[in-house]
Amino acid sequence: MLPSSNLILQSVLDGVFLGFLYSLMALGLSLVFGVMGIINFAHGDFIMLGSYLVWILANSLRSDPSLMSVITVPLFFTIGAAIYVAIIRPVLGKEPLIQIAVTVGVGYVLQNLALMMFRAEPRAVQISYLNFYVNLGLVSVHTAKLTSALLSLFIVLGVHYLLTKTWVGLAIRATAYDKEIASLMGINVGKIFLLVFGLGISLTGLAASLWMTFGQADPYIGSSFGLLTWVIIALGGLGGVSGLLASSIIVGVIQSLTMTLVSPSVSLAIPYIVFIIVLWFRPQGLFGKG
Amino acid sequence: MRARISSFVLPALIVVVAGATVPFLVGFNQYYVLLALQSVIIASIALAWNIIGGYAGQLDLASFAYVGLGGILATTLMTEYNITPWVGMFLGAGVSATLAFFIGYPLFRFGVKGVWYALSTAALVVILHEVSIMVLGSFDYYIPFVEGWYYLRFRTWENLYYFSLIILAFVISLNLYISRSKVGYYLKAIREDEVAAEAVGIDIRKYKLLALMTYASILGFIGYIYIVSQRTFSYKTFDSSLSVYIAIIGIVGGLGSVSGTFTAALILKVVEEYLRGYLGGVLPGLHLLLFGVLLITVGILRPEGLSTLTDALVKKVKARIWGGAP
Amino acid sequence: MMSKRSFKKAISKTMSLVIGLIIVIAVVAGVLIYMTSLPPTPTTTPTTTPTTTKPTIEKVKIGIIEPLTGRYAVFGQEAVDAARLLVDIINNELGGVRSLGGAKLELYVEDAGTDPSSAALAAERLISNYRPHVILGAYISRLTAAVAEVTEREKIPLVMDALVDWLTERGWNYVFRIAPRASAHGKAAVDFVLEMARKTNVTIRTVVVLHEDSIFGTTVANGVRSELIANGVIPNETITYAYTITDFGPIISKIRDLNPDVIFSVPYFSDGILFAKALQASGIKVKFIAGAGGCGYTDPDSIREAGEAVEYFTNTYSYNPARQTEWNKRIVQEFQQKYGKLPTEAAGIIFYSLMFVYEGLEKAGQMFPENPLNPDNLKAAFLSLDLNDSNSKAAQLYPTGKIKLAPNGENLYGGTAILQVIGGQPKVIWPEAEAGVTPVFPRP
Amino acid sequence: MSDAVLLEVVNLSKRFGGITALNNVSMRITKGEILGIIGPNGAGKTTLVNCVTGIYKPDGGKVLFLGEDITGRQPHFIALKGIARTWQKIRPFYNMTVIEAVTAGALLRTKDVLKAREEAAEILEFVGIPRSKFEVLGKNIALIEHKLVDLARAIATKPKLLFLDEVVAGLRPHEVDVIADVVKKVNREMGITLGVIEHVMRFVMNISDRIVVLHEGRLLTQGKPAEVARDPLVVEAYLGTKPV
Repeated sequence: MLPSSNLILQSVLDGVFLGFLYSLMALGLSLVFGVMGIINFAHGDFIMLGSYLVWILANSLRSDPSLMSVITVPLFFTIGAAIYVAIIRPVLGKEPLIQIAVTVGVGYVLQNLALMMFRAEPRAVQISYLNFYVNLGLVSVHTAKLTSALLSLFIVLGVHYLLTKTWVGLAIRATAYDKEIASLMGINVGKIFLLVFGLGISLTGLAASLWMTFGQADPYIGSSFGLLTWVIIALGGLGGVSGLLASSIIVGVIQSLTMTLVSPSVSLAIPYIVFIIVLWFRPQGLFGKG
Repeated sequence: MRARISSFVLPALIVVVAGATVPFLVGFNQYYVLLALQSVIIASIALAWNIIGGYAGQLDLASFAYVGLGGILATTLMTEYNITPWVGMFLGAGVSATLAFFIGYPLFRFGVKGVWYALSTAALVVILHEVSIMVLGSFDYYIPFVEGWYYLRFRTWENLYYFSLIILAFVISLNLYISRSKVGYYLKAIREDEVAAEAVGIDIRKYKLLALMTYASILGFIGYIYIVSQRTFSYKTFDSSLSVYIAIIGIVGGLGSVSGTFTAALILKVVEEYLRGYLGGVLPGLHLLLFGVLLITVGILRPEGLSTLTDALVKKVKARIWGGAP
Repeated sequence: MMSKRSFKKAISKTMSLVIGLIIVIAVVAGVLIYMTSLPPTPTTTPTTTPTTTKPTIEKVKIGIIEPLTGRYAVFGQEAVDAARLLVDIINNELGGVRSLGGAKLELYVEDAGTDPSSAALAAERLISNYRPHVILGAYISRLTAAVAEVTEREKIPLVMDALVDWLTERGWNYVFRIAPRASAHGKAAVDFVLEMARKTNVTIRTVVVLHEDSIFGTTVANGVRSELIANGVIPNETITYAYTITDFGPIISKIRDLNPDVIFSVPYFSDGILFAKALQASGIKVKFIAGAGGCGYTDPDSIREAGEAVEYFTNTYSYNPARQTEWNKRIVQEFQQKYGKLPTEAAGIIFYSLMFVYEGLEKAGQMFPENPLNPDNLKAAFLSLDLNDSNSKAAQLYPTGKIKLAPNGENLYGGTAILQVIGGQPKVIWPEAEAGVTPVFPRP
Repeated sequence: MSDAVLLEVVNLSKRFGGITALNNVSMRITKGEILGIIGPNGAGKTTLVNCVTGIYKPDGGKVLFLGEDITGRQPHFIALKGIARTWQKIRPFYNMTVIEAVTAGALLRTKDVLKAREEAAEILEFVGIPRSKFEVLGKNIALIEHKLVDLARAIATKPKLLFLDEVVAGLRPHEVDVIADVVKKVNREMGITLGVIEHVMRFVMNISDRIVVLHEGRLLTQGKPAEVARDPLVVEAYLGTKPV
């Protein structure tokens, strides 16, 4: 049976919404990698941790998951700062393999902590103020997804503004450009790193709140989000907010179309194949400042 | 010259002889023999990883892509066409090496390295996992029970254990041989600094590809043993978390250290089994959590892993045997 | 390459001789010791159980291997809880196995982990430490297969609580399954829907099969499809997804596009909740959603979490917690008292499987008083049982009320009950409805 | 000293984005000489070496080595042809021992590891690393030793032409003298032609037979050290851009 054009249109729309949320998920990783050069393989697992936290909070406070960001964002900033001091700072500037090993270790700990505490079954928040569809004729829009997409876009642009228009942003970009020169200019690089890592992790807490308005938490979602966000960074390159948004939307749309046109069982294979092939032909766009 | 040959054959021989006594020591208790078999399989895979990960310094996270592909090929040849795994395992090795070539050639050709290499290989396992859902469907493929050396399938575990011990010995000597040969020097130079390595005349693409294909073909060969020890295969054989686990063993053991990697594989497997056996019902996933902590600790405090300890031990043993000369 | 030549040259003759000699000696010695030490090892003496042939049997060892860690731990934990309860009841309320002089059951629990490697280790460990007379397990088909190979070698009867069809089709001699096989779930769902459609004059034009892609989900869905086709209904589309799915959006879009009359859905756990809520939110009108495979939609947890969204959904169950027989009511009540929740599928299967083992042991004591625990005698006793509600507690716990094993160990009367959520409560509606309950079809 | 041309660079250009790092540079290195390559920061010295040794692909022009066109070939091919180099920022093999690192270089011309090790040992002693340091890991030695090991590693590939990229940067004065002696020895006793990129004028004036000066990607002038030092263009280039 041939898919109708309606279905394709609907899938593309779903994919775009998902893509905006992905861009928020990838933003923190992009910052941490771009500014600090830290290869964080535990990024997805922080989103997983956030999702469980949101699940607990929203269910016990009987409130919408997106409102939980009020709690998760500051909390995750603190967690991020603590992890930076305890684990990331000692491996700054070490070879990539060691950084990857350490962050894989962090991811492993988070994943199995979640498994111990919450067991393996996926969990979804039962209360959501926005869980309905609005029919627009050709397509229908899931309000929770629309809202999370808009909020994601808003935050991504907000962070972009922060980086380009404020003094702190300038300091961050200077640090990203050249640590030594930045510290000569009187920027406290250590503080900037702390700030950036904290910000990167707090953004996962925010993404998790939006995610839980329609998704579910499970100890293993971290691995797929982790790889997916890296794919987005690889496709979009570092630095540009437009590149990040574009590649997120591409990944979201590919995934959504694969799910409707091929099979939901293989929704990751095609983005990953695209990723590997893009790596071959655009390695220069991938290594950032080089 | 003599010392050189014995230096990579003798350790393997010691491992085989010592390993061969294990079933006798445990009185052929199948539980311990199976545990020994699984440890030897994991150790062989981790030591194969040592070639690409430890020597060449490429963080490969795709080990079970090659184990799965080679193993499923050999198993299918046996169950569908009655072709003995003695042939099938070599074909499995060939197919895995071919996959490695098609993955590795463009990656190295276009200079994909570091985090991007790791991610590409991690993606490879997921791709194979999902493609195999399409090809195999979500079924378990059970290997029908046909006993004998022709099928390398037995009721009890001893024979498979002895066989895998020989594979382990081969992988150990290969590792030691590589580390003392030109290839080994070149791979280590690539691991340390690709640009500098290339400037002293090392064709980094060629040597990385060589390392990758050697690693993949060993895994493709072991694949059948792995699957036959599992009794079934399915798309789940392409296991990303096990692939990461192999890399963890390599890092915890110490990059490029044969004794370290071997020791880490044995210790982690035994700890995992101990925790499953005694604490499994109480704290699920505890052993993986501990491994995570171990990995962080190693990364921060001892990037050389267990290797300094085990290397010292090996040196002492050597000194006993040869009276001082290393 | 360079290695070969220099390698060959490098091995001096004496060195190679020494190495060769060591290998030959090691191999010969190994084989000799292996040969001579074979007979006394326990592995090759499986036919003689360690228990003496005298009638004084004090205990019967029951092993249970379930996934207690990792992804499948939810089910394994509940199964072990159920086994503990039942062993308690058998030992204390029923006085042990009376035909064996009141021998008590002793339960040995082992964690199967998450993959076949750990499951095989679990089986080997359990057997080498305790050598149980009967083993139950291991819920997941891959794990069960790994366990079955070991129990088969050791000739220990394995009563499986994994439902996937092929497990009884491998020619294993000591495997038994009381629970309905996976495809029976699919078949039941279709039979129920077609029967209701006939009764209520609803025409079914478009059918979608939606299932999670594990082997269990796939086998159940195959049961759905073949039964549909046997009845002349060709499913329009089969949608598969991984049960870890996080977003049903694209699937909902596809369903909107297909606009089916009936959806046969095989969920895993909370993917069912997620789907039900997404479908509710979408406002798509589907005449009926028939679940199959025992998990999701109608279990108390799902109803609590999904609320309104699963109203009038049905699901097939390997176990019927609402079955109004004396022993079923009693055990459900005790389970609820002890663990504070209703038993679901995982517990239910253990209820009747273990009760069946108990009744089989009674029978074996009568049939073979001199050696009741011999595996072949146990098998003969298991196969000779013909149970129904009036003569058996196990049958009272079973959805169809009848248990009789075929020579391959499969229950000839394997069948499921269908439950429907009516007014927020799970009600049994098929094959016979509970008192005072009528199935709601189609959904209003 | 023969006048045979070893390396000829013709109209070499290299751009990075909008910046022209090398602009139509042509020069020659003759067999046996020590050529100093100097110029202020950003003059294109390192870019020139990177283009010759294959690290960068030039955007225009040609590199001829012993008359063979090696423009844009891969670094390992160029190393095999006989051009070696050291690095401005040291690139040591931290987790290999000193002797292993140099052996890796020596293996370019042999497959026999033992032979390569012997050669490596000789070269290490030649540059002044004592045998007691041979089995020390790269991460455990001092900067001056790194410079010497880097040099030994490059020499081990048996090059005809060796580029030294700011080999004395970061060293103390007496260490600079040590390196100067070694460099002269390498040229005289081993017969290796040298291209010495340098910032430290005293060092480069002292050891070079001839000097080329780059400025803003162009060849400014060339000649004997004494002539170049007096050239007003050179003085201006240095003073004009880099107030010291």
